Amino acid sequence: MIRITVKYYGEVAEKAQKEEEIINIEESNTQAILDYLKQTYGLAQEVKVAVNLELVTSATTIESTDEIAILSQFAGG
Amino acid sequence: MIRITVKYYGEVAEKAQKEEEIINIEESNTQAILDYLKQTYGLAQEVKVAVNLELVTSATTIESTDEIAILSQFAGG
Amino acid sequence: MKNLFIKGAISPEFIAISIAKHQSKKTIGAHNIFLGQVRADMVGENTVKAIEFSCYQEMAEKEMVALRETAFKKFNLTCMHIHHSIGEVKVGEICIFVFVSAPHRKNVYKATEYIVEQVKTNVPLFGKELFYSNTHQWKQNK
Amino acid sequence: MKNLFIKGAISPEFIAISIAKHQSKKTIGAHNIFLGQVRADMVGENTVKAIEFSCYQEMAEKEMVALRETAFKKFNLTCMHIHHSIGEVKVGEICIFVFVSAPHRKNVYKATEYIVEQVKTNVPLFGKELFYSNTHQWKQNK
Repeated sequence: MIRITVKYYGEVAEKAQKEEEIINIEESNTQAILDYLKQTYGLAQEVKVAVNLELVTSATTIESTDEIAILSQFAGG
Repeated sequence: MIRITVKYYGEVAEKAQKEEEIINIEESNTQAILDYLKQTYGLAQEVKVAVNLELVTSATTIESTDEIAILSQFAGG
Repeated sequence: MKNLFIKGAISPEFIAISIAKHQSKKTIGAHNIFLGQVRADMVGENTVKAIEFSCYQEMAEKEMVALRETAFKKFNLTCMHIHHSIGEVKVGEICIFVFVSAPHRKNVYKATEYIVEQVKTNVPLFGKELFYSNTHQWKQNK
Repeated sequence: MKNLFIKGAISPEFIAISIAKHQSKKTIGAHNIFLGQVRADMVGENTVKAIEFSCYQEMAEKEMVALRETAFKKFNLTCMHIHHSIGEVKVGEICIFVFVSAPHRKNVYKATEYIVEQVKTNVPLFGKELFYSNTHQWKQNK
């Protein structure tokens, strides 16, 4: 189990009603975060996950010091 | 023979040292004007001829009331 | 990158100053500018009155720096500037300003288009479309 | 067409005013602007210090009106403006300003490019490149 800080942006922050939280997950990978988001906030797979400022598209191993951000669809321009 | 007013623009006006003149030509067509320009000012075929605001690319019959303009290469922009 | 994010709308005066700054660059022959303006789109019975932009700043800056490098190489530009609004931008106001300059015109259109598409795809910016009815929806890029 | 030809350089302020005028048009989502700037080109031992533009006005206006109609149809534009300098424009100053606006961005780049190419090819404008040495040559479009 690891303890990790997760940042929320855009619609994700709205749905979570917070911009950041510390969560405990069983597995040290991004899929475990997505599972938590689905369970807790009903967030489905349309969210993007960034690990240390890089998007990851498949389950990626993470450490507690990584910067994890959950992003809704990009809508610049 | 017809008597016609010819307008000059750009480099053509510079070479002719005038912006307009009235000339007499034997044949009522644009080729006769080009011949006159070549003979009088040494202007070769790179000039463009406009008859009534439309470019003409081959010898075109003209009347004395037509608006004839001799243009050097376009260089807008 | 200076002033990457602008608080609120990007003003025509800001654009004019940016243009004026390039008049000392005597090898530039062509500028191309893209401006994105907020539309009063209808969504069902609602009409957009503004978009509230936010971003994941550290990642957005990193993506912009990378985009800048790629675009400079790809299009042989002399200058390139990108500015995006953060916060509320009302209908009719400008929220993105992309400005490229090169000696000749050939590549400038493609460069601007490329940069705009990359910003929309790769930069973590988020837009909340605010309706006159005081409801909202999250903007989806097409 | 209003102010098709501008005496001397086109100022950044003129461009800003033109942009600002479009902020009341709530269906516009994308603007594209092309600006042509006079370069300090070297020609042999000479360097360009300015270009003196002239035109065959009646024909230029007729061509611009035709171009405008074609471009509107071809690219589904909401607005389109073309301005070209007449008279002297110094190095670093702007001599052509093409401005198109549409609901969506897709076509605006191509529209601007098309208009600029058409102006260069079909509009009877002439440019005398003035050198610092007080000689000159006639500009040839590439």
